[in-house]
Amino acid sequence: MTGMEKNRWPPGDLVIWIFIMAELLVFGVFFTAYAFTRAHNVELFDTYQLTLDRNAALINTLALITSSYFVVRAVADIRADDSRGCFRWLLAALGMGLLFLVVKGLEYKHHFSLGIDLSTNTFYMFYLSLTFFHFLHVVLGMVILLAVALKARKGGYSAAEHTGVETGASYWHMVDLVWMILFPLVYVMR
Amino acid sequence: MKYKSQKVAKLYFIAAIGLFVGQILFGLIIGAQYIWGDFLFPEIPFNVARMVHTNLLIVWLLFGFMGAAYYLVPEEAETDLVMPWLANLMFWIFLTAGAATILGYLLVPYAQLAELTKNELLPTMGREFLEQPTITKIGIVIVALSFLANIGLTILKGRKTVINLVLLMGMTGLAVFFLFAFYNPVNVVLDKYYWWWVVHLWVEGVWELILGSILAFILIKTTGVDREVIEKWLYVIIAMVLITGIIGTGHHYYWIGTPAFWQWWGSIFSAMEPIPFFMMTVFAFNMVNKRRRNHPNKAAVLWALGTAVMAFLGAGVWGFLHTLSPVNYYTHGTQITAAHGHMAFYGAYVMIVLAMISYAMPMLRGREAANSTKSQVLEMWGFWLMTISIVFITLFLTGAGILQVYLQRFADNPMPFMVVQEKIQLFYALREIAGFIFLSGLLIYIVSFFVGSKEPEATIEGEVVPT
Amino acid sequence: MTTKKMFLRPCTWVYLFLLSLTFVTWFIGVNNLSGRAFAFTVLGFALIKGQLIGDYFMGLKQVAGPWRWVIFVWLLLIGSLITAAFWKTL
Amino acid sequence: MAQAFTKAMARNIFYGGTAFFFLLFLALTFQTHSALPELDNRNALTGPQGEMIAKGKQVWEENDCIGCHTLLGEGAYFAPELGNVYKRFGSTDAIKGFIASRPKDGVPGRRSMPQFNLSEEELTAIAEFLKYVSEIKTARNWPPNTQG
Repeated sequence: MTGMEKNRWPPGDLVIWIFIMAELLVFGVFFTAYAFTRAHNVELFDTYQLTLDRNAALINTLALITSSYFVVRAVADIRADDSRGCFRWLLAALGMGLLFLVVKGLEYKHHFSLGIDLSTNTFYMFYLSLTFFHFLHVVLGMVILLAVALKARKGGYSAAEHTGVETGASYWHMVDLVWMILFPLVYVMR
Repeated sequence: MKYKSQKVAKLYFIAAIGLFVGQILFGLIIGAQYIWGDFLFPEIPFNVARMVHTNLLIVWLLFGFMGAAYYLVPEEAETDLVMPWLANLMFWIFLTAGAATILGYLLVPYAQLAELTKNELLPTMGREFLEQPTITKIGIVIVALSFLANIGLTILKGRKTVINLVLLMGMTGLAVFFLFAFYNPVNVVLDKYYWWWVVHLWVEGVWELILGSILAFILIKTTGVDREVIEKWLYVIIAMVLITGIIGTGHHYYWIGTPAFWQWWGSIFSAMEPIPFFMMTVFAFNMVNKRRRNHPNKAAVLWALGTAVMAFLGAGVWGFLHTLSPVNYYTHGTQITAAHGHMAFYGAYVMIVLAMISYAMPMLRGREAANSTKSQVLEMWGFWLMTISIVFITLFLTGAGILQVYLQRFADNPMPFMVVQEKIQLFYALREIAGFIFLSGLLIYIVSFFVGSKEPEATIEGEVVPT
Repeated sequence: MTTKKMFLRPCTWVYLFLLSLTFVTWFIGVNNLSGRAFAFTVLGFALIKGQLIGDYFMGLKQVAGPWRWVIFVWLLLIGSLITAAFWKTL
Repeated sequence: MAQAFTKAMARNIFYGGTAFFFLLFLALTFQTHSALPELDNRNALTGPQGEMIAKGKQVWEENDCIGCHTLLGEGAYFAPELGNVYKRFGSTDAIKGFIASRPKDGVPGRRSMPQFNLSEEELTAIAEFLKYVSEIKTARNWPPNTQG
């Protein structure tokens, strides 16, 4: 799988793609629900959107994009039969994931200290639901990447057989992709 | 039948069918009470008859599940049950306890039954589907634990197939979530919140694991498709079931005093619940199309395919109809719910148990693989009569429900409940007729066990045409 | 090594491009710029970013057939729905 | 290249997905518990009044009222919704009067509630229980109108 010829199937185990589609469907519905509910409560949404920390969101977006890029490098390395390189890039990606969790965690800490929760108002219901659901996906994605990284370190993958790396990578990119929409939709568009 | 201990399944299956008849008879009684309000009053009030109808359903399905497990676990594990005697003993205990409970419902007023069984020590009675006296509930836990020990140890001892593991997980989940039946706080919101951990997490959660594994077993046996393929899809489907179904519990948390975020979480996730059912339908038909051989037991294949289709229609489509919170605002607690309940229970759980009985019973009665053609033809008549009647019961109740929602909740001048009930009488009458046709289907189904037993087994006609 | 470079080089460019789009989005955000022009620019950026992640990072550019389009179709769908919802309110 | 579609991966997703969504469900349950005090009218459940309501719930359960009625939309659909019966009837006395006056042998040709022969204390208890339920803050004030 090194050449540039076209494939019939996406990289990784096909099962993960079935679930990527399911996840995208759920997030898609959530995003649409957010957009249409906002249309009925424009003032409320615009007011409370201002309480969100866009700088934190910037750091988080950069962290996820960078992390995704590191995963791309990890895949490139394993395709070149370089298990050590693959492992290191995955660790770097995990580091970026951790940065995301810390920054997002600080944001939550701020909100919770003000007593904000799912029942505060419709905007916060959506904001917390969407970001927390995504937050958990970051955690899950990191667990997957960690498992892949540990196996890579033990030399469990090779240029000939590295479906596991591609599977984990595809999932992680999906987590990144969803945030690409979530960031402008919830933090910026008004 | 490869292992002697599989034989215990037969008792369970016979009891299941017997109780099924009882369930339908009481269904007809409450159906009649919808038309003639004073029918059998005050001897058998509606609430008592309904309790018998629903409790018999649950008990016979449990008998069916346990029978199915006792049949398929040894075959999958390639070893005899570790304790066949325990399976026999538990059968009689469960049957006696079940019968005593039903008789208790019928012979003494419910309040007196509560007093006799010391409900005040640990009040658990009087909640929908959990009407059993506390002592019966404890009995159910004991039966469930012995059952789990029996199949669990058998599975540990023998070959560990995916089907066995999924079945064991489903059965364990069934036992674990039943424990919430013992939590009954005065706070009605909390009571209802955890009541659903029994009811929803059973029928839209762990029971579906049981359904999936039994269906996979029948498909492996009747189509000859590679086990690897079937087990892989089984995992994909049950993963989707739980991914959508667990948070999907939220569609019960719209109007019971729970916070508003459930409107969104419940709507979004439960809207996805038809997906696994759809996958199951596609999967079942695919496997049958890709079959490596024709199985002489056509009736069993028909039941299996029927399960996939009717579960999708009843649980998937009819569930989706009223699962979104803006729709459910109007339909909650109306005949729409009843319509969905009837087709979903029949399509998913009644049919899978009957599919398993259809597959296993010929072997349990000493046949090689299938009943005679004559018997199968009759069985398939039973299949069609029952299935078509349940479709009509569902349609009539849906009609009743739509009218009820409009008159009682949607119209400019909402009418009182009892006035509306009189206006939808016609649908109840039609439903009762469909109910009698269902009963005739059930009787034909039972007759099929006694017809053509002397005739030779059905054989496979023709070779498989690869598609 | 050449195949590795052929795979990585476009990804690196995509990465840098994603970073720059993110900064523009952030700039619009912190300055509370509102209205159709800004909102839909930001949404458009997001959709482009999504497509690039799908094509290059997830490698769908190398796929022929229905799977090639899963991300595109998803982006198209939510893009239109979000646009429809925001259009009148801005 | 043949596409990988492995049982091992399907299994991992089953276990991972189930654990993930069950934990999420627990988190939402935790959120629910912290929001409930504002909604579920638990203040009514304290003191002697609370004991009366507890007794009322017991009467409700031991006569299997849910076998005919719905309570906040859950139960059987044979008889009217009772989650808002206090609002429909206007007082606990009206509820008590209705229950106490059911004819022993029913009404010819019509549905009728059985005569449960409840004591005065039981009648008061169940009426108070129904009043308590009617004061639970349901979303959008469900049911849609007083007819239930």
